[in-house]
Amino acid sequence: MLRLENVSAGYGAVTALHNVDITVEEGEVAALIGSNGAGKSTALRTISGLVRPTAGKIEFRGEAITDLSPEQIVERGIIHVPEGRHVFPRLSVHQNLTVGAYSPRARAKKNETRERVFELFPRLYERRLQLAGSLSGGEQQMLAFGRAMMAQPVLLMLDEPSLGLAPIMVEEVARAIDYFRTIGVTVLLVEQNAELALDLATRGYVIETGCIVLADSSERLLENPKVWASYLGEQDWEFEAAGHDPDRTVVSDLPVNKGV
Amino acid sequence: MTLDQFVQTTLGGLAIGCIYSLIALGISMIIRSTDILHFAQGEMLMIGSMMGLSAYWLHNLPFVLVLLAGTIGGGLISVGIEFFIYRKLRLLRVSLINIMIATLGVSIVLQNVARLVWGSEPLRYPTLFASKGLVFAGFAVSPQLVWIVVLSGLIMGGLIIFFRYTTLGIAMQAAAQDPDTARLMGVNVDRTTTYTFALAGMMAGAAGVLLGSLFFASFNMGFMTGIKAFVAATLGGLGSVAGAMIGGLVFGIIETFSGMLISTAYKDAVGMVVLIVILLFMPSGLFARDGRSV
Amino acid sequence: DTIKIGVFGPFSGDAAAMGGSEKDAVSLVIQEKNAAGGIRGQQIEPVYADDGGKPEEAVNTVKRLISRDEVLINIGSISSPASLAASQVSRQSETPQIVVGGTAQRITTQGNKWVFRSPVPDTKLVSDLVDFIHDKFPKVSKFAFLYVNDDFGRGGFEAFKAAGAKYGFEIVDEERYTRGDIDFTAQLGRIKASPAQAMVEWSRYAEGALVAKQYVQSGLNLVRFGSDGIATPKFIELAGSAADGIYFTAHFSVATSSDIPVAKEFVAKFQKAYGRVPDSYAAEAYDAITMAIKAVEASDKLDRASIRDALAKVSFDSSRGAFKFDDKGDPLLVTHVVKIVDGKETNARNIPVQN
Amino acid sequence: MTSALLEIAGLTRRFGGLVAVRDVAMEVAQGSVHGLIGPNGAGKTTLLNLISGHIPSSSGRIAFGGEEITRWAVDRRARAGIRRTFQNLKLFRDMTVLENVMVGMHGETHCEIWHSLLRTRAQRNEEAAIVERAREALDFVGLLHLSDTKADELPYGSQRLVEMARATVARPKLLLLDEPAAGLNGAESRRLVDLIKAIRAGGTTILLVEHHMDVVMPSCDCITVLNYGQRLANGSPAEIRAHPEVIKAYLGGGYRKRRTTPEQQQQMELARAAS
Amino acid sequence: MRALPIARLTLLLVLAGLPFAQSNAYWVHVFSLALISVILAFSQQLLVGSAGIVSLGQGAFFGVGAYTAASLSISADVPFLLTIAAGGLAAGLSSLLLIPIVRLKGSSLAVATLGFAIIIHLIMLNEDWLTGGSIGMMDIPAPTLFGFSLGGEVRFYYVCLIAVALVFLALDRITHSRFGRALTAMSQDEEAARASGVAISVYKSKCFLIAAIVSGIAGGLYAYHSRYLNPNDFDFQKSIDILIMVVIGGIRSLSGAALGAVIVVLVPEVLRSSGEFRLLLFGVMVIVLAGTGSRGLSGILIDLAKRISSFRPGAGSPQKPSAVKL
Ligand SMILES: Nc1ncnc2c1ncn2[C@@H]1O[C@H](COP(=O)(O)OP(=O)(O)OP(=O)(O)O)[C@@H](O)[C@H]1O
Ligand SMILES: Nc1ncnc2c1ncn2[C@@H]1O[C@H](COP(=O)(O)OP(=O)(O)OP(=O)(O)O)[C@@H](O)[C@H]1O
Ligand SMILES: [Mg+2]
Ligand SMILES: [Mg+2]
Repeated sequence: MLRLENVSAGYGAVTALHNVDITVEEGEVAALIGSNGAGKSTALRTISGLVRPTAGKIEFRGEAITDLSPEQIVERGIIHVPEGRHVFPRLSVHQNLTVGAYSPRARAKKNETRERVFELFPRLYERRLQLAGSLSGGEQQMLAFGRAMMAQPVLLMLDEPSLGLAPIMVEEVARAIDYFRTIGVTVLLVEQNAELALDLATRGYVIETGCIVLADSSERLLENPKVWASYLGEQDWEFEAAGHDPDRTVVSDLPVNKGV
Repeated sequence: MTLDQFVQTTLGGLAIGCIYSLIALGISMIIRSTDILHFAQGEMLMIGSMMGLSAYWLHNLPFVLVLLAGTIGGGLISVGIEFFIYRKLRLLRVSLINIMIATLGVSIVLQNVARLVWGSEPLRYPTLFASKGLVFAGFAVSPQLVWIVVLSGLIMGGLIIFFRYTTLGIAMQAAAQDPDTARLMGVNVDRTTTYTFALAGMMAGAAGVLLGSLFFASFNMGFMTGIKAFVAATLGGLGSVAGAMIGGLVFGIIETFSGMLISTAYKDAVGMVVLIVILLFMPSGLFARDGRSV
Repeated sequence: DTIKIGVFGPFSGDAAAMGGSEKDAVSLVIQEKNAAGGIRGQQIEPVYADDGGKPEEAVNTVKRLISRDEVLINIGSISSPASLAASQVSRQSETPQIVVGGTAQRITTQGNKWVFRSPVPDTKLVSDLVDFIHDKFPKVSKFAFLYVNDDFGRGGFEAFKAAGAKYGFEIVDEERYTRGDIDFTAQLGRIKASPAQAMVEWSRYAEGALVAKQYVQSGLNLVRFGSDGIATPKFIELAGSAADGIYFTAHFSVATSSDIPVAKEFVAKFQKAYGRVPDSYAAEAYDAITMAIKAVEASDKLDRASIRDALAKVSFDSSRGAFKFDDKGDPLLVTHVVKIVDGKETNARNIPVQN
Repeated sequence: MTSALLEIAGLTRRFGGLVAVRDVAMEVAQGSVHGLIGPNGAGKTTLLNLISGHIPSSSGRIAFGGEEITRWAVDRRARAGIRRTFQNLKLFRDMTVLENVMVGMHGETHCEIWHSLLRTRAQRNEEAAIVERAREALDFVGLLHLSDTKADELPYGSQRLVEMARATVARPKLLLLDEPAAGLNGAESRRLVDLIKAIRAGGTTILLVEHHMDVVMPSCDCITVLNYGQRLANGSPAEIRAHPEVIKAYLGGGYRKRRTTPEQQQQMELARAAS
Repeated sequence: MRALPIARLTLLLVLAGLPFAQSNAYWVHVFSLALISVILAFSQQLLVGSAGIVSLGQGAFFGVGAYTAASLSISADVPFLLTIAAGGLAAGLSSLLLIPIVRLKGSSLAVATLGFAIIIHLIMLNEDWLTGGSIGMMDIPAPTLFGFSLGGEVRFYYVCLIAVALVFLALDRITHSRFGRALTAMSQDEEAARASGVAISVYKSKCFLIAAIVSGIAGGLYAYHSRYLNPNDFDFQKSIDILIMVVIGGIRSLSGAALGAVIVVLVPEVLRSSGEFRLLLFGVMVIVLAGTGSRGLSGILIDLAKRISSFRPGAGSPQKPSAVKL
C-alpha cells in the first residue's frame, strides 16, 4: 500500500534519512523503531509531505505522492499524528476535533466519529470546552489521537502515541490501534516503547542514524538479540525494586558522579 | 455635562470606537492567523477610503456602491501585500519582529504611494447620506453615526459566529496556532492566510469609507487611527475577536469622554493610562486567550 | 557658475501640501528670472531639500544646503519649529535665511540677525484681528478660543490674549485639540455651554474644516473668527457651506489683494502654471524668492554677509503690498481680514459695524 | 525516618470550576527519592507547579526545610534550593548547552552589573567558577562533548539531560523531575535510573513524576499516587504496586502481563473482580 | 578569538579617520548624528536583542535626556559632561515609572511602552515651563570641556565617537556576564529562567533602567548636537525608528544595531534630494532589509566577508527565528 524507495531527506545541510526503503501492506500494523535522533520522525514527516525528500520515490496505493503537498496527501487518507502532541492550544477540545475533520472526505462523518472519540476517551468529553493548551500532557496526547481519528484515516501514522501516557492509558491506546486494524485502517507506528510497538505490529523496521538496518516480521525482531539489547533490554523493575538482586551491576556508559 | 451633551458624546465615541473596532478586528484576526503584528492595518483604511472616493469620482456611484468599492479595494491591497511581501518573508523564515518592521515599511510605502496618487491635501468626501439628522427618543442623531454603528455591529457579530462555529473559521485559527500541524489536518494554510488578510482588509476598507464620509480622506488618515486601533486591540486582548470589538468601543468612548471631562491637552494620555491600568490587572487584556505555560 | 539658493520645507510628510506651494512659487520666479538672463548673466540654481516638516531634519537640511551645496541664502521652512531649528544653524554658519510659513514671534526675537521672515509674525496678525473685532463688533467681549495644541495654535492664543487685554476681551472658554484630531464634539459642546459670544478658532485648514462642519452640526450660532491657517481655497472646498460666515485673518488673499498689482500678476501667473489659486504660503514664498533675488542683485559681493546686509535693506512691491523689513527682520505689511460669504472670500474690512 | 524536607498540607488549586489539586497532604523525606504518579490529568504537574511556585495555590500551605514558602515567588524558591525540569522541555533554545547550564547557577551567584562593568576580580573569579561548575554538571550527565552546541540542535533525549544538568548544577536541596523518561527507550531509561541515584547520592532530595514504572519502581523510596487531584495512596513501591485501587486507576495490566509475577497477576485479577 | 578585538580596533581607527576623508561640515554633522543614533540603537538592542523586550518608548527616554541636558546647560550653566550624565540619570529615573508594567509580556509590553512614550511626549508638548512647549528649547550653548570648546563639527564628532566606544564597551561587558545571560535566558523562556532563580521583574526593570540611561546619554549628546529641541523630534515615531534601526541591522548583536542606526540616518540623507520619493524609497528599503532575518544586514555582511576571505568556505550560518515573542 505504501512504498518508500530509496528515499533520502533532511533539514538544510543535515541529511536525516539515507536511501530508506519501507513497505507497508494494506491492513497491517508496521512499526518503526530506533533510538533518539535516528530519523523516525523525519521518515513520517517525509511521507506526509512536511519534509521534501531529496531523492527517491514514495508511492501510495500505486500512485506517486512524492511531490504532493501535505494537504493533498491528507486527501488521500494518510493521517499523521505528529510527535509531541501538537494540539492547537487556543482552540477548545471540541474545536480541535473539528479541525481534525477538516478535509472533505472526513467532514460528512464528523459527528459520529466525535462520539466514537469521546467513547474511547471519556476524559476528553469531560474537558470538551476547555482550551487544549490547558490540558495535561496525557490529555493532550489523547486529543491528538482523537483528532486523527476524526480525519478518517486510510493509513494512520502515529509518532510516539504512548509518550507521557499512564500505563493504563497505554493499554487504551494499544486497544485503539487494534481497533483501527480491525476496521481495516493501516497503521505505521513509531515508538520508543519498542516492546509495545512490536507486540502490536506484524512487521518492523529498525532505523539507525537515518538508515534502515533491520526489516523483518515483528516476532523475529522481538527475538533478535540485537534488538533486545538496544531497544528492549528493560530492566525488570519488579525484581530490582523489590531488592531481589541488589548487587546487580547495571551496564551504563554514564560517568560516575563527580560533581554532586 | 448636560444630558444632551452626554448623548452626543457617547454617540460620537461609539462611532469612532466602531472605526477602531473594525481596524482592531483586522489586527486581531491577523495575529490570530499569522502572529503578525500588522502595523499597516491603518493604511488599509486609508486605501479603502481613497478607493471609495475614486469610485465616486469615476461614476458618481450611490453610497452602497462606494462602500463596496472601498471594501473591495481594501481587501485587494491587503491580499496583495500579504502575497507579495509577508508570504515571501515567511518563506525566508524571518522572525516575527522582522515581519513587524516590514509592516511598518509597508505603512510608509503605502502612505507615500497614496500621496503621489491622490495628492497630499485632504480630499472632501461627497455627502453620501441624507444630511438631515434622524431623531431617536428626542435626540438628534446624525445618520452617519447610525450607519457606522449598525454596519460595524453586523460585521462583528458575523465574525464572532464565523470564528466560533464554522469549520473554516476554526481551521483558520488552527492554521495560525500551529501551521504545520494544521496542514497535517488538510488545511491549506496559504489559503486561510489569504482569507484572513482579505477579510481584514475589507473591514478596514469599509471603515475607511465610513470614516471618510464622516470627516475627509487624506493620505495620512490611517497611521494614527491604526496605532490607536492597535492599542484598542491590546486593551481587548490581542487575538480575540470579541476583545478587539469591545476594546475599540471602550477606547473610542474613553477618548471622547476624556476630551470632554478631563483635558483636551492630555486626551491621548488618558486613553494610554487607562490601557496601562487595565493591563496591570489583566496583563493579557480584557479577553485574554491564554493557554498554560508550565 | 550659478547662484545657488537653498529652498527647503516639508515636501514630504503631513505638511507636504504647504511645502508644495512654496516650491511651486519659488520655481515660478526662478524660471522666469533665468529665462530673462538671470542675475548679471548668472543663472540662479535653486537647491530644493525636503525637511519633512521636522525640526531635527530641518537642522540637517540647512547644514546640507549651507556646507555641501554652498548656497548663498536659504528660503524656508513652513512650520515655526522647523524654521526655528534651521535658524540656529543659519546663525552658527552665518547664512541668511528667509522664513516662509513660520509666524511664531520667537523666530525673530532671538537676536539672530541672519533670519528674516516673509510673513508678519502672529502677534501682529492677531493684534490686527483684535482691532478689527473691536471696531466692527463693539458688543462682543466674551470669547471661546479653540486651538490646535502646537506652536501655531498656542502662538495664536497667547497673542490673542495679550492683544485682547487692551479692549477688555475675556476668554470664557479655552479649548485645545491635538494635531490630527478629527472629532471636536467635546470641545464644541463645552463652548456651547459657555457664555461666549464669539468663537475664535486657531487651526490649519484640514482641522478647521472639520471644526466648521461639526460647529454647524452641533447647532452653535456664534460669531466665528479664524486663523491665517484656513486662508486657503482648500478650506472652503472641504468645509463647504459650513465655512460661510467665518471671518479670518490672512497674510494674503486673492479676494483682498485684488487692488495690489503684483498680487494680480502673481495670481495670474501661478494659476496659469499650476492650474490652481495660490495660497498664502505660495505668496509668502513668491515674495521671499523675489527679495532674495533683489538682495543678490543689490549686494556688491557674492557672499553671504553682503547679501544679508542687502536683504535687510531690501524694499520692493510684493504680492502683499510694499515690502520692507523692520530691525528684527519682520516685514512691515498690512494684514487682511476676510469673510466667507456664499463660499467666496470677501474683504471683511468693508462690512458695516455690527451692533 | 529522617525529617521531612518538604511538607504540604491541605493544598488545593482550582482552574475555574475545575479542581486540579484537591486538599493534598504530602511529605517528602530529606534525602529520599519520592515518586508521584497517577493517571493523566490527575494533577501531578499542577502539584509540581505549586511546589516550584509557577502557579499560586488556591489554599493550603507548603513548607520547605521547616520554613513556610507558600507565598514565595518562583525565583526565591529556586534560590532557596528548589529546582525542576519541565514536562514540555523548556530550554533556552538559542543558547549553547554550556550557557544553558550556566544559567542554572544564577541563583547561586551574586555579582552585580557594576562588577561586570568594571570586570572586578570577584566577577572574574565567579565567572570562572560558574563555567567550572557547569562543565562538571555536563560531564555528570555525559554531555560535556556537546558544550558548544546550540541547545535546540540536540536530539530530544539529550535535551532532557541538559535540563537535568541545568537543574542540578546549583546542587539543589530539592529536585522536581517531571516525566524525565518520556521519549526515552528502554536502554536510555535505565541510564536515567542510574543518574537519579547518583544525584540523590550527592545529597539532593528528588520528587519524581513519571509514567515509566521501570524508572519509578527502582528509584523511589516512597510513592504518592494522585487521582482526580486527590491523594489516592502513599507508600513504598512494593505497597503501591500491590495497591488494588492504584492498579485499577493507573497501572492496569495488559501489556505488562508477560513480566509480572504470579502473585501480582493474582492481585490484579482480584482487583478486577472487586470492581 | 584574537580577530574580534583587532577588528574592533580597526573599525575605531577607520571611524576616527572619517572626518579627514569627508571633511564637509554637513557630512561630519550627519556622521555625528549617526553616532548618536548608534547609541540609541544600542539601548534598544539591549532590550530587544538580549532581553527580548520590544520597547516602543526609547524615543521618550531620548527626549528626557535631551531636555534635561539642555535645560541644565541653558539655565544653570552646568558643565558639559555633568549635563550628559544628568541626562542619563533623568532618563534612568523616568524609566522607574515603567516598573509596574514590566510584568507584561510581548506585545502588551510593547504597547504599554508606546503608551508611556505618548504620555511623555504630551508632557513635553504641554508643559511649557519645563520644556518650552511646542515652540521648543533653543540657544543651547556649545559644549566645552575644561575650557576647551567642543563646538565644532569635527570636535563634536570625536566626542560622539568616544561616547559610542564607551557605551559599546559597557554594554558588551554587561551582556557577556551573569546579568546578560539572565536576560537572554529570560527572553527565551521566562518560566525556565525563573526556575533557575532569575527574578524576572527585577531583571526587566534593570534592563529598562540601563537602556534608558543609555538613551538619555544619547539624548544629552543630541541636545548639544542639534542645539534646538522640539517635542516633535521625540514622538513615538522616533521610538519606532529606533526599533527599525536595530531590526534591519540585526538584533543579535550590538554591531548589527550600530549598522542599522547608520543606515537609518544616512540613507534618508543621501535620498534627501529625491524629494517626494524619499520616504517611499526608505519604506521599500525597510521592507527589503526586514527580510534579512534576525542576523540582519550585519549577518549578511559577515557571511559575505567570510566567504570572500574564504575564512570558512561555504559557512553560511543557517538562520534561526529569534526569541522575541510578540
Ligand atoms: N528541524 C530540524 N532541523 C535540523 N535538524 C533536525 C531537525 N529536526 C530533526 N533534525 C535532526 O534530524 C535527525 C533525525 O531526527 P528525528 O526527529 O527524525 O529523530 P527521531 O528518530 O524521531 O528521534 P526521537 O526519538 O528523538 O523523536 C536528528 O539528528 C535531528 O537532530
Ligand atoms: N491552566 C489550566 N486551566 C484549566 N485547566 C487546567 C489548567 N492546568 C491544568 N488543568 C487541568 O488540571 C488537570 C491536572 O493537570 P496536570 O497537568 O496537573 O495533570 P498531570 O497529572 O500532570 O497529567 P499528565 O500525566 O497527563 O501530565 C487536568 O485535567 C488539566 O486539564
Ligand atoms: Mg521523533
Ligand atoms: Mg503532567
